[in-house]
Amino acid sequence: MNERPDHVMLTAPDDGIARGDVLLEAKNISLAFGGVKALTDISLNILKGEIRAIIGPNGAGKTSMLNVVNGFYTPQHGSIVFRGRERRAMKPHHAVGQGIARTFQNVALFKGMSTLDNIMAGRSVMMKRHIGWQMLWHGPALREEIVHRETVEEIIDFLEIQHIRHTPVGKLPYGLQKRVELGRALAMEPSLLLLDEPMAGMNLEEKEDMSRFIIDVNQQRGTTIALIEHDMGVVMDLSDRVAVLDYGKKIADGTPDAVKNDQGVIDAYLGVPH
Amino acid sequence: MLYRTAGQFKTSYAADHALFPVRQDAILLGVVLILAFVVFPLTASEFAFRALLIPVLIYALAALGLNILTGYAGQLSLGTGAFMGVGAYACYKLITLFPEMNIVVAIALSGFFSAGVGALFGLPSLRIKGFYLAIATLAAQFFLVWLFQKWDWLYNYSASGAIHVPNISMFGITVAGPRAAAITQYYFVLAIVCVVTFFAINITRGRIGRMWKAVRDMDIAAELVGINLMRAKLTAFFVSSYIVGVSGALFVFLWRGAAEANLFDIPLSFRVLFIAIIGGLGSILGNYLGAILIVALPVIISAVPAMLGLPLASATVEHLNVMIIGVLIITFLIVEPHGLARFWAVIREKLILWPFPH
Amino acid sequence: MKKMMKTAALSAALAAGVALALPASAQEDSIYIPNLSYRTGPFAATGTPLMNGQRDYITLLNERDGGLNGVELTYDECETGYNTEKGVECYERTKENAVVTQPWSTGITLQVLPKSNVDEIPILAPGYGFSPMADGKVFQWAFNPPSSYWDGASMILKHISEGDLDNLNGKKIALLHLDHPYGKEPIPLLQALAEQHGFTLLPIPVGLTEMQNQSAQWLQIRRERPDFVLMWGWGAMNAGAVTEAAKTRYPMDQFIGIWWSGHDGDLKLIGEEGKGYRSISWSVPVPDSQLVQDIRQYVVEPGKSLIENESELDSVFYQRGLMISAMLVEAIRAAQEEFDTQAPDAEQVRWGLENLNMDEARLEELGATGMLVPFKTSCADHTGHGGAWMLEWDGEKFVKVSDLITPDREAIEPLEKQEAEAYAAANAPWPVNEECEM
Amino acid sequence: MMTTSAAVPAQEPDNLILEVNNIEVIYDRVILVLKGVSLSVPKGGITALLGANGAGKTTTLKAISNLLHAERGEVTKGNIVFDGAQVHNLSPNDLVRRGCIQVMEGRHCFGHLSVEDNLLTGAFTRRDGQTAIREDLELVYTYFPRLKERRGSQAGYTSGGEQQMTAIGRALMSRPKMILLDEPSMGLAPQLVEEIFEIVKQLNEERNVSFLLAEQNTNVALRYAKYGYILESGRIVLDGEARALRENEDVKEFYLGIGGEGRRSFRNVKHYKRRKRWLS
Amino acid sequence: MDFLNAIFVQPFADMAAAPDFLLQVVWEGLVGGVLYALIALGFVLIYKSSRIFNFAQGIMVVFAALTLVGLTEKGVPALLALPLTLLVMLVLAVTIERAVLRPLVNQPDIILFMATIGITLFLIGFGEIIFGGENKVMITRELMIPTDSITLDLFGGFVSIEQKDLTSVIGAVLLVAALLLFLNRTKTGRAIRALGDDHQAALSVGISLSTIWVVVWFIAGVIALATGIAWGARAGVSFALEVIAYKALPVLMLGGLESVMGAIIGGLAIGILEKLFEVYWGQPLMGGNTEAWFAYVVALIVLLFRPQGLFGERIIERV
Repeated sequence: MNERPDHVMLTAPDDGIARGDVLLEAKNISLAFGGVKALTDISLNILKGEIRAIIGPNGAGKTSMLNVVNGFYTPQHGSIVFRGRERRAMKPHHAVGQGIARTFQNVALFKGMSTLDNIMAGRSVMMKRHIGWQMLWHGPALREEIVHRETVEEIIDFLEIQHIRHTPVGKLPYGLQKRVELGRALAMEPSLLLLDEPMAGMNLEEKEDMSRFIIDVNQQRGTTIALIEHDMGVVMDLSDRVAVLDYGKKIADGTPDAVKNDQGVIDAYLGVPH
Repeated sequence: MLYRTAGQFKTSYAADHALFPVRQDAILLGVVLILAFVVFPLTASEFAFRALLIPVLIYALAALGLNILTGYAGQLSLGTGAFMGVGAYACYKLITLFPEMNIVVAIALSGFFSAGVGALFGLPSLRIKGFYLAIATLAAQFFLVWLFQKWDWLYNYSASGAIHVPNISMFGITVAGPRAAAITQYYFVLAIVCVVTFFAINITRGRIGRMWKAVRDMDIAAELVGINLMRAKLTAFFVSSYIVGVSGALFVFLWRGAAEANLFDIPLSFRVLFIAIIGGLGSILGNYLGAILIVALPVIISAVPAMLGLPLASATVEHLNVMIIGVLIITFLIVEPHGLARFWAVIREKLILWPFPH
Repeated sequence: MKKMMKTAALSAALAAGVALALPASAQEDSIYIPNLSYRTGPFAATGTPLMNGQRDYITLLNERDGGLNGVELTYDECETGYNTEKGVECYERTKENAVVTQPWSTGITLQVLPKSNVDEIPILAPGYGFSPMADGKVFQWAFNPPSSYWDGASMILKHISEGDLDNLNGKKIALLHLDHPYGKEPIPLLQALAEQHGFTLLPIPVGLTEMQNQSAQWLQIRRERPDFVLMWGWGAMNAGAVTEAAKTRYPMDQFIGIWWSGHDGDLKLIGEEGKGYRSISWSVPVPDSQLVQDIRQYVVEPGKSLIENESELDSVFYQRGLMISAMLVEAIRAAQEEFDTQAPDAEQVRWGLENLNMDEARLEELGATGMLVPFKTSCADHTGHGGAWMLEWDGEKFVKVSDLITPDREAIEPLEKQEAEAYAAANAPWPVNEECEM
Repeated sequence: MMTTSAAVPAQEPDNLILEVNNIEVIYDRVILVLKGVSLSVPKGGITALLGANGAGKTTTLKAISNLLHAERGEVTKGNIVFDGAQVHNLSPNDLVRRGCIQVMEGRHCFGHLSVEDNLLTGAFTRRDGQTAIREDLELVYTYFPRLKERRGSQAGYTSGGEQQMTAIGRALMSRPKMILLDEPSMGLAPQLVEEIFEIVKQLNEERNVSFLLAEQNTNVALRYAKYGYILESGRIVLDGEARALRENEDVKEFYLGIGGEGRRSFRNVKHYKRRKRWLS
Repeated sequence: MDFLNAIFVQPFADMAAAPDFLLQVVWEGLVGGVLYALIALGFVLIYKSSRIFNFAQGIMVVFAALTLVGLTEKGVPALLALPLTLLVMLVLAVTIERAVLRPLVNQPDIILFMATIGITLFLIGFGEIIFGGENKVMITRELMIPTDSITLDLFGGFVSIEQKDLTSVIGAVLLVAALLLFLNRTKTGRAIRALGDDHQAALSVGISLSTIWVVVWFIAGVIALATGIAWGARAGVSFALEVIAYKALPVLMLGGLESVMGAIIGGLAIGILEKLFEVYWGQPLMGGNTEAWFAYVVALIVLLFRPQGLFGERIIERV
């Protein structure tokens, strides 16, 4: 079993956007909390099929940016164009409906539920059987449950978390929790996957695995990925383009190499080697 | 070794989704059902039916309803008593307006009234969380009890403001009212409780249950995986209040025989909450264990001094009883905050390994 | 292995089942008299002296006379806290060998009432419960001697109108009542009388949670300025009401309570200020009666009483408790004689309650002259309608200030009949004893 | 990863103010976070604890200051010696009394209290009277003149840098022998970071306060610290003199972000490693 | 039209017609409100410092008042009974800290909440066994609280003000002032506020939880005693007093669980509003007793528009 099974990949929904075209565009986003500015006039785009990284020091506004993209925060100014449709505000569950899924910086799993249930929860949007069938369990509700279970099992196989299928996720170590969270996001079959520090707290081997998962998801499924990460090695290796935020402002945007050598970025974030 | 799960392999997802993937659990349930359906009825005295068995079942059902809201969907409610009242008064009106209506139908329908009221009072949960929501549910508690008192149409303008259960028969057997035999009422309640429990287990382990648990564990994340918070919370209030309403109807029609508004006051809400918490939030089994402890224990405690021949005044026994319950609650919370259900789970895990220590 | 487990589980189940069949407190050579008492909770203040009186009377018989005609009386309290739910549990617990049940709350009485025909245990609810229980044809198993709430309402009106209810024409009468079946009980009669005699009835409910904070109710009274305030209050509500009345400067002589609102303890709270407050009562404390002396000698001095200090002996409620037990004991005695048995069963005690004759001669024999209104029950009349006296608070204690007042039965009876029939119809099938003669 | 500890001369135990011996920390009774961490801080030293987010730095500091208990974590193995005494059973309150205080990650100022009140809370454990406390307050103001200007403002409305200063000043008010400083640079502009670290250095030199600082900003930390430990997934993977660490190729590559040569790109990983890491 | 008139016109006409009565209503509401505010204050202090929603505050009122009266009944002079009662409340605070709070530290909120209900039950049983359940008279005179009433002739009518109510209002003001002074000027007070702001940070600077908890529960006990005396003087001391705790809960919703000022202003506002509503709308239109729920409904409506309460700060959710 050295090779990853091929049938795993649920393909990303066809959204009529060709690879390389703009999938999502954020225009002049500004966001403030009671006078404290979190984001100032940020514009950036995400192209279909790319791996896009957002980096910056702690508190630079990276997570706020993701929150704006998937509708959790409503920016005071600016708009988001996703798949050609412009919007200012949307409910997060609508964002999911449109194919945006994400993971969280501080693992936001449902701690009281098993791995299986967590990933199944990712398929909530796709499950339709109403409460009457649910009550009876047999018949349509059970069939639906099993169909989705099969998909979820594929994801479980892919992420190699079979052995913790029935373990409550609250009891799992951090690294595995991150992986379960990725599984839950994958279960949503997103066309845009937002990853908030997917490698945090991992050692090199775990990071290598996670990198491989990300690349596979991106290449095989064609899922567009936007990620926030502190590990420069990971960011520079994986991403096609990198945006750098500092104090809520975008200070650089471009290919990893361009960003790495940008003096502003070095001053603000990468630091000057003495 | 009694509880060995090794060797029981599942070959299909359907089998894995069975109610009891572990054979011993099914056997144990069978034993409990035999007890409930055969052994108790054969042995219990009328007092045991009326003071222990029937109330334990009804309280367990009410706690099950509350548990769906608090334990599964994470919304703390202190208004259970009032929602039970809605069920009871609705059932009373249905029975008196349509005397021909079958009592099972009336009880099933009355749940919907309570569910509607519950969902209405659940609306604030979309904006209010935690203790603020708990206090908000107290608004339902106090307002509804006040309404039960003031709206005389509800109790058919009876002078005392109380409602009385008339004699009601089904298939020629009196099931409710003063003439009903305790054993009939017991079977009636048992049947309904079993059916509702079966439904509740299915709902809580399927899509909707996952939705609720997700909202409970982390509502923000739930929203971000595409769960409509409003839908999830309101269905939780609806389903929970439905069950609570049914338990309220049973409470009055199959057990108490009569009721006044004060019956549904806050002590009842707390009692049900105790059961749910001591039993274990987020567990179906826990409601039964909790009900046994909270309902049956005081009955037994009050009988103890007399059995031992201690010359304690009944009032003193009652005071001691209250104190003991208070201490028990604290002790249980300290020893096992997750309730009796978790206790059982630990024992079960030990049994799986038994006789080996690990 | 599996089999063993099943057997083990089954036997455990059987054991549990056996345990469920709790042993009943049966004793052959005694008469079991349970009492659904309340010495706890918000109503404990009023409950405790009543229960003490009831208990001490039975103790007296056992101590002084060796029981009743040689049979020991087993008095047993089951604590309800005035909580209806607990009350029903107590009823179920004690009914097995009981010859009577004393629910001690109108709410519990209403709960137990429908079961009385099935369980066949007489309910003794002296001066409380459902007023139409007076109709013995319908309520064969329920007794509320010597006067019902409707009697009480009628007598209070009669007293304040100086005998003619038409004097009340155009007046406004407030009914300050506990928002509970007990407090609501007189409303139908008062409403009927208001229509008939042209006065306005203003019911002012006091919720169970507002008993000690009646300022809103008394503001209403201040605004409405009723000519009289009648009170159906209980427990902590009484003290609250009398305090507020004093504060609102409502004239005490226009403020009259039912017998449960005439507790010494409540009035002691405000002392002098409560002077002039009246309470109707079918029992009157007679401090130096033979009965009280005996109690002192046989019960209190040997330390067999639960009273906290001797002054309680002279209180209205303690002595009322004595009288309640006296009624019950007399009924049992009557049953013993009628059926020539030492330990009459519930059915026989019911006969005793139906044929209770508490005339002055009998009261004198009991050493209780003047402590209770004389009355007589019958098959059709389960109340006796003995009437009552008016007591007035003189700043330190209640004193009797009127002659015997009797209720206006003509006004009450039709309503009683109507309500009793309605009750029977609502609880069909409900047996009615047509053999009774009026 | 290789360990360079062998290359460092063994530190004399009585010169140590803090010694952590092989501790294991478990959260919620199931999640093993630290898997045998040992480290030591010499008297008057500045020691850095480096590592990525989630590597266990904060947990290590909290295990020392005993704040773990409040988060349902516990030290299940090993021991901690502070100033010559076993301390892993003491309450945070006792530890502060003994002179070991933590400045938590993210500042954690009392938002509704004024800056001065914030500083004064630091003196909670002291019993040496108002005058001494006032004196120390003035001393803190000499180190952080900015705080003196803002002494009356609610801490919640001050800037991130001022809050960090308040937090450190608050710790100083307890007259500590040692400060456990968690991520002082977090969310601060580079200039401010330098400023804070300069003050740390001053405090270390002038007041003889020892520091154990947990940092993600490896670069700055290794410039100010004398010794460093690198933590990964709950284990110390590397330790050594700060200077040596800065020259270490792995550190350069993974923590300083300056590309080492011959490193395998993450993009070139071709398959997953099938090992049961969760058992570790 | 009649209906609208009865809601929107008549009550105000009534108010204008009898201003003395209106004043009386407001005064009654104010006195009630002061007591609600005191109880709410007890809740707030405990919640701020320990995140415990202390349901037992109501029973502590009863317990404190009962102890005071019970001790006097047993022959202890009133002026000695008062410090003794305070001692009992201190012992209670220490016991609760040792037996309940310490073992339950870090448990979820709901567990701690349930534990305080456990404490409530225990104290009910315990109090009844020791002191009995009957209604007792507050030892107003012995405590030298004046009991006369002042009648002010105003607007052709009168407003009657009980001196003991006046005393309790003044007493409450003094108590609150003392409390604010304590919170703002002393080391322990500062520590309590710090704990309310940031639990972890408070621990980190060496603030001792057990000490603070004992102090806070003791203060709550003192407040309970003050409330018990004030309310007991109005209506006697019995277990029925416990229910006034329910009145403090909507005050908390309105004022916010953590705001001292919120508790005070919320308490007064609810006291006055519920009385006005009951007298001018509730009694004429709804059959009375609206005080049972009015405060809750008001609080609920306010919360729907301001989920953080009137004085709480805006909640920003983060992920």
